[in-house]
Amino acid sequence: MFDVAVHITLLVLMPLPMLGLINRVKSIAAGRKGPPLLQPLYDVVKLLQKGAVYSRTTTWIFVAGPIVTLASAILAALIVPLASTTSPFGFPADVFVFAYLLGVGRFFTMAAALDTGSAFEGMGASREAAFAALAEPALFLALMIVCVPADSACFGDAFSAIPAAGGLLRHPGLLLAALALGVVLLAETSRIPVDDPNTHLELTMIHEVMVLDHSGPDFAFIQIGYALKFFALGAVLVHLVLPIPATGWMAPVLFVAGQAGVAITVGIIESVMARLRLSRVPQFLIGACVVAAVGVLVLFTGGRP
Amino acid sequence: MTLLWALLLVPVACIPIAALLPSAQAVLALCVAGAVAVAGIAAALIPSALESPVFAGGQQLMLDALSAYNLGIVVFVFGFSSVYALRYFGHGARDGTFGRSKARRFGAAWFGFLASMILVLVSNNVGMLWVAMETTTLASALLVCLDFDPPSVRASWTYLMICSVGIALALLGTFLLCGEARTVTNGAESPFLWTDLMRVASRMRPGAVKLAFLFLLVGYGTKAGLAPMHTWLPDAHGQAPTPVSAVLSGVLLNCALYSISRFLPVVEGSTGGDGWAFRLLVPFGLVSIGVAAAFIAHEHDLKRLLAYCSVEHIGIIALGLGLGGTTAALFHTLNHSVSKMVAFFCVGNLAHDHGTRDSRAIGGLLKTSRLAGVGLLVAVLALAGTPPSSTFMSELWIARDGIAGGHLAAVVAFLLGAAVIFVVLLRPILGMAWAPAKEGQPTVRARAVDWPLIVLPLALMVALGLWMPVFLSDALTRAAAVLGGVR
Amino acid sequence: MSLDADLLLLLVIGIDLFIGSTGRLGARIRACALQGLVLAALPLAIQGTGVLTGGERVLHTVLAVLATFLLKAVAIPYFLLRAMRQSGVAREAEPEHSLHLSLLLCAVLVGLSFWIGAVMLPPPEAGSSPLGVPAGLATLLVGLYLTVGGRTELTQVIGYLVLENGVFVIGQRVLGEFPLVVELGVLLDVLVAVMLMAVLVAFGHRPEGGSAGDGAATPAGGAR
Amino acid sequence: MQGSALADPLSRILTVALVLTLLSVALFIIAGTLSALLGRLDRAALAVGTAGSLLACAVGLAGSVMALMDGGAETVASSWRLPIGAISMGIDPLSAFFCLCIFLVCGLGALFGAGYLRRGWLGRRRLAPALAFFNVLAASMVGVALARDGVLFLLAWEAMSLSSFFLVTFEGDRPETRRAGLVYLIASHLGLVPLIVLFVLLGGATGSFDFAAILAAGAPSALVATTCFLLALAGFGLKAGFWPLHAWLPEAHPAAPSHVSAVMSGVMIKLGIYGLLRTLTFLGEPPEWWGFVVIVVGIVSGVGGVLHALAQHDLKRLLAYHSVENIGIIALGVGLGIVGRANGNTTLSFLGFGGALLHVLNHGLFKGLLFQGAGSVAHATGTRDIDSLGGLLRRMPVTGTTFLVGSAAISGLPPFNGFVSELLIYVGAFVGAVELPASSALWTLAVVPALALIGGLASACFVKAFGVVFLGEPRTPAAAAAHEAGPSMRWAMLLGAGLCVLIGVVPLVALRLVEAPAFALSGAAALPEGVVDVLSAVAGIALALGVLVAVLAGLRWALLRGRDIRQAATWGCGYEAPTARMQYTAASFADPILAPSESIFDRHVHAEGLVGYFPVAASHRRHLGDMAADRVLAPGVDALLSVFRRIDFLQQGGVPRYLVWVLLTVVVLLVWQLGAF
Repeated sequence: MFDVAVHITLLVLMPLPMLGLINRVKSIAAGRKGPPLLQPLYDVVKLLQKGAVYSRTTTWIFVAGPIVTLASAILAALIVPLASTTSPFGFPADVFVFAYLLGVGRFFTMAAALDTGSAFEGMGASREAAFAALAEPALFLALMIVCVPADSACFGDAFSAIPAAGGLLRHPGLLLAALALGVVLLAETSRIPVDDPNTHLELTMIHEVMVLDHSGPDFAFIQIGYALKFFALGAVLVHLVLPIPATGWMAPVLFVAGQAGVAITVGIIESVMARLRLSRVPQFLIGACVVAAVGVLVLFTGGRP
Repeated sequence: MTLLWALLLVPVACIPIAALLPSAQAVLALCVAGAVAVAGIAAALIPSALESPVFAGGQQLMLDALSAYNLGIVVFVFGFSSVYALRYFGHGARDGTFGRSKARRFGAAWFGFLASMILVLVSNNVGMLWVAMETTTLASALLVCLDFDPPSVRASWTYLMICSVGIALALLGTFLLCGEARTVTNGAESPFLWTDLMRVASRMRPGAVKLAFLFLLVGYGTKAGLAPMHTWLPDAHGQAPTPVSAVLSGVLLNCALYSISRFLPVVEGSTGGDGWAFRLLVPFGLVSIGVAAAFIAHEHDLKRLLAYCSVEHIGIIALGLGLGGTTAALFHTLNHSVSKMVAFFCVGNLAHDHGTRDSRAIGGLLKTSRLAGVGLLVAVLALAGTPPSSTFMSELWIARDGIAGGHLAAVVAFLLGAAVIFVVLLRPILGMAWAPAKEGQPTVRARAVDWPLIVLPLALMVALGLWMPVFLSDALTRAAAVLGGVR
Repeated sequence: MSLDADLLLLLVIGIDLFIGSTGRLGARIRACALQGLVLAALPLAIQGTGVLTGGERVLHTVLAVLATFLLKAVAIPYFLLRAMRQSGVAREAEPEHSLHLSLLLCAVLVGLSFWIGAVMLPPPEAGSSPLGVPAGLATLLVGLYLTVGGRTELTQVIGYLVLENGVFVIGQRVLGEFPLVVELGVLLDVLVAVMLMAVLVAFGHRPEGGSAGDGAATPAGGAR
Repeated sequence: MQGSALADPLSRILTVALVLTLLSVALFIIAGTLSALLGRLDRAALAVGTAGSLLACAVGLAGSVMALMDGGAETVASSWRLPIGAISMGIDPLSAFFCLCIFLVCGLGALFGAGYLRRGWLGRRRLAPALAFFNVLAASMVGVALARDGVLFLLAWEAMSLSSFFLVTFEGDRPETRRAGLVYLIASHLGLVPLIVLFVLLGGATGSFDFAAILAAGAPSALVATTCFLLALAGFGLKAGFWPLHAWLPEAHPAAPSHVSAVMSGVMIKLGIYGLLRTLTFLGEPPEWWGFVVIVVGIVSGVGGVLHALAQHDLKRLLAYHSVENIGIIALGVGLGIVGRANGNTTLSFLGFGGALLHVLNHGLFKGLLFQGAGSVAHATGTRDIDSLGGLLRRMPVTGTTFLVGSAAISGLPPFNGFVSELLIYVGAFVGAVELPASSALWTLAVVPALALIGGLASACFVKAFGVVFLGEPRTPAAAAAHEAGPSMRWAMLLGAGLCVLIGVVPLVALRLVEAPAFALSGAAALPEGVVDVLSAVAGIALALGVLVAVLAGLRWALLRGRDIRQAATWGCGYEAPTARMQYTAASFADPILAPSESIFDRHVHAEGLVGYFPVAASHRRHLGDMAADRVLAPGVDALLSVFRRIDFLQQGGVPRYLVWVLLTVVVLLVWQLGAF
């Protein structure tokens, strides 16, 4: 019961501030003070209190989009182990379910975007679809690198099986997996260098442009869902990189530190890099797939642990 | 046995009668009556001949299982074609385009053709076999140029010339074979009688027999339309009046192939049964299928299309014999004859309704001439070997026997060729079915007589594809036993 | 073996060469008739005078000789000559090759036949002419050359006749004699075939008829 | 397969099942014949044909479910005298499973077809042929599944091809339909060649076509077995639509009436999979590399199919390419099953075959549903061009919603059925990667990213299809004037969608259906451990998703209650006069995905750019040629035809030339056989 409580607490408390942390890091890097860490939370609360404006073109799909996206993000985040090697909500083969839950959310976000009939939102959906399709193999390959040695396609078993000693170099394949997963994280959550969440030109946006027409609670749902997705993918990355123990007080501490590290790293990347040209993004993602594939080969040729 | 003589003499007697009858209608009626009479006699003869050979005229005439089986096909196709001739020439006879003299010429040649084909089948004397074979050429050449217009005369000329020269080679082969046999026969045996040849076969020198068989194969093969000696065939079959085309394609080719197959057991007996003669048929079969595919692909004249299709089927039968599927090949003979006959009937009706045989000029096939159109489609499907037609079954059977005999490559080539032919054959037919009807093309109602002519044989084809009657399988087995191969 | 038979067979070969070397259709047809005559005489020569004392076989031989003579030496040439006149084909056959070349080719064919007869076939039995097979083969080959190389239909028909003669000579060599029915049947067939051919040729050479042989390649209905 | 069924009293169930399925065949044939006989009475033919189909499907469905639950095998042979072969039919789990798919999809197809034909064609075209051939198609498909004799199998197989050919050419007066029909006919007949050789080879020396005899003769030698396998892969693969043998599929399926497309894509091509699986049962223990071959075929088909689908503008053509993709997914499962079988790993083998079989059922359901949806759209708007549609969800709510369900299912998203079967294949691949030696494990592991990529692309493609067709504003007046489909069409789609959701939410039921055939194929005796857990978890996730969505929807409702909700125009980023034509099109949507693969595929772009200072008009059209058709088949056909044309010399030159051929033959024979004398 305790682990459920910890899990849910982290799930509720962490995601939105993580986004704030990224913005904070970027501000500092740009020499500004920046908004408070909890600014995303304030935004969401404000949105939840507002009314809404709907396009006359839209149908129920437009309304369903944010709801389904948020629901699937919540489930995905429940499945991933957080401050422990296992998740209280884990089950066999949950790795595949996790990836597909993200897919459900994406599907409905894109559908809702197309529901507006706006060329901009269609453009965003189109790019999202293309990049997600390319990111998918990288995500699965990275997850396989973790799961195959553990003989189980369950996050809990897989993370438990990662040997604690050795830090980042616990296994060379793991490093490559983390690298690939990092790229996937940036792509799936639409961060630089794939997408610039702060851009003001709709023509260059991906995620933001898809949700242009959402307002009020719907938009709040989308923001929460987005944060959860970032949080869940970040959690997987943290587990690959940091030896988080199964139990004990170290686990939440390490986890929170790790997630903060993810946010800070993303913030730094966003500060020092520019967005890639759209036509270069597929190359970036295919690169991630190749990295992960090399990781698999390393895993098999190097003998499985 | 007198019935055997009657079988031969009834059509012979009809020749002068046909030449003397006062009107075209009467000649056409005689054609039907004569064909029916011959069919009746044949029906009486065939069962006993299947049991054991029937002889007449000393040993000169013989009807054994193989010839009885072929005879059955001949009288069936001839009977239907005679009825069709009545329908085909009927309006010509009424409006004068099919005049008395033409009708007489037709009637005489028609019965001469029938008589000579029957003689091919019943003669035990291989010399007479040759004579009869050449007579079929002459009689049918007359039929081909019945209209005596330039194209038909040209076709008839080509036919006559090629087949006469070709078949002269068969005569040479016959002489060589009988000459060899003469050296080993005793006084009681004749080197010309097939039954005696079979008896002395093992004593003949294989080399000489093989040489003779080569000439027989090419000679009769020319008549059978095996590629590359088939060149006369599309012209002749295309230009002949449709009832004649049906008989030419339906049974004349069979008779030529029958002549070749007669010699197979003799050669085998001489060479010790190593299958040399059978194997020789395989390349002819394959080349025929390939050549037919190539020409069908570019052909638009429906009758020539069917003529090339005959080349294909004769090739398949030869291949079946060559690969050891004797029974299957004989079954295929029946299937091809009947379906080809119907196909020609339908094309004849279509050509009449639409005034052309060019597949590109005909449209709305299934609507404007429903019976002939559907009939042609079904007949061509059967010819192309589509299940559940009996053609499919016999082709499958040949494939099975071929592979069981270890001829995988030949069978694959055969099946691929057949598949290509399926496509190229069906393409123009479907084109006619789909194309919109030409302007001013009226919808033609089929005549009452067309229904049995077209529907009955097609129903038979489907029925035989799904059900093998005992008597037919017996007949096939016995006929195949004559050739020395039973599977 | 009688000298007569050898002489007759040499005559056959000589006629082959003549047919190959002449350019005139009429001469060719008449040479054909002469060859028919020789062929009719051949059984008599081979079997010698014994033929006339053999009882039942006499009738057979006489009938065969008569039939051959009547058909091959009289009837068929007559029909061909008539067809030639009717079709109005130029008397000069055709400049297919130069006639020297044609003669040379025929000579080569004759040589080839002798070679085949000597090398490839078993030696003849005692009592039959050694010239039988070469002569027959030579006739056959010359006949084939005429059918294949001939540019007018009548030349082809003549070629067919010569070819048939060659087959007959070979038949006689390997068989001695044929059953009467067969022989008559073959002769009748040849007759009717030639008559038909003659009729067709005559028709084909009516003003609009055009060349029969070439026309066969172009299908009806404007198919190609 | 489980011993003598006769001794077992329970086998009566099996007998009843067999009788019921045979009865359904008879019912199909009777209904088909009756509707054909009714000829010009279109309404009567429609009623009789549809009622007969539905009755037959109901009867057969009962029979096949009974047989599946029983799990045994029973055969009945008749003394009917075919020229060769025999009429011998039987049922076992594999047959029963495919029968189940056939009955389900055909039943829904017939239901849909009743409305579709009545609304679309009544009075404009004779309906009797469509109904007669539909019933014949269904009967022959069941015949294929039940045949226990090679000849009967081929008969039913060809009847299936032909009846579907006549259905494809239902609109034979349209040139593209004719072309499609011809291509289809060519393909299916060429596919028959390897099958004939296959069955003859299987019969071996005995020359028997009887399946029992083939089985009794034992596994053939390795060479024969490999030949048979490759023949089956070619012959059945052509029907199934394996890349690059699929070229006929995107031509034929769109040309058929939609309820027929549904049946063809939904089950007919699956009988190719059935044939492949059935052949495998004759060949003994397969070598491992067969599985690798099938996996590679699956990957190529899956990725190739979905990429081509993305490029399509024609809704039904798009769906047809997705059939290629899904056949690829099924092949992945089959390949895994073979690898498992070769390695004696029953878990892998069960998951592979089970996943493949379940995907057969699932694809039948959602592809049937999608084709029906496409049919409704085409019927309502008169066009299948995706870029001419839009905004249909408002006008056709049932069609749109069910199409959405189908789209999500085919994209493999939870909680729909496509996810369940793909998950089984994922887990199978994972088991293979874990339990097999490294050299084999890499092959099975390759399935995981491939399936992920296929899934991602499929989801992109269906967002595009659903989004552009049903969402946004109508792009043409025809789309704006669209109306909802008729009641029987709606019911068929609703039922199909319901089944998609049912299997997704209660996957254990589906597992129960594939259990028996998967046991038979994999050699497993019991469910591998964990499978039930995984599928229960899937059910749990589906439930959780449902609950969460409901809760969130309630929350949103509560939040918005009484607040200011306004309607406005779509935000145009400041542009105030957006028109429907400005919406993103399907072609633009697919462009970012297709652009990277441009070097692989032949993409033809016809563009007239903007020229000058005051450009008047510009156009941009794109067309993705089918690689297999453009680069392999078309040149092949051209080459063959040109060879054929060159043979013409045989028939030129008249008598002298003809005689040369005769003589040449003699000479060649003499020279060839010189040694024989």
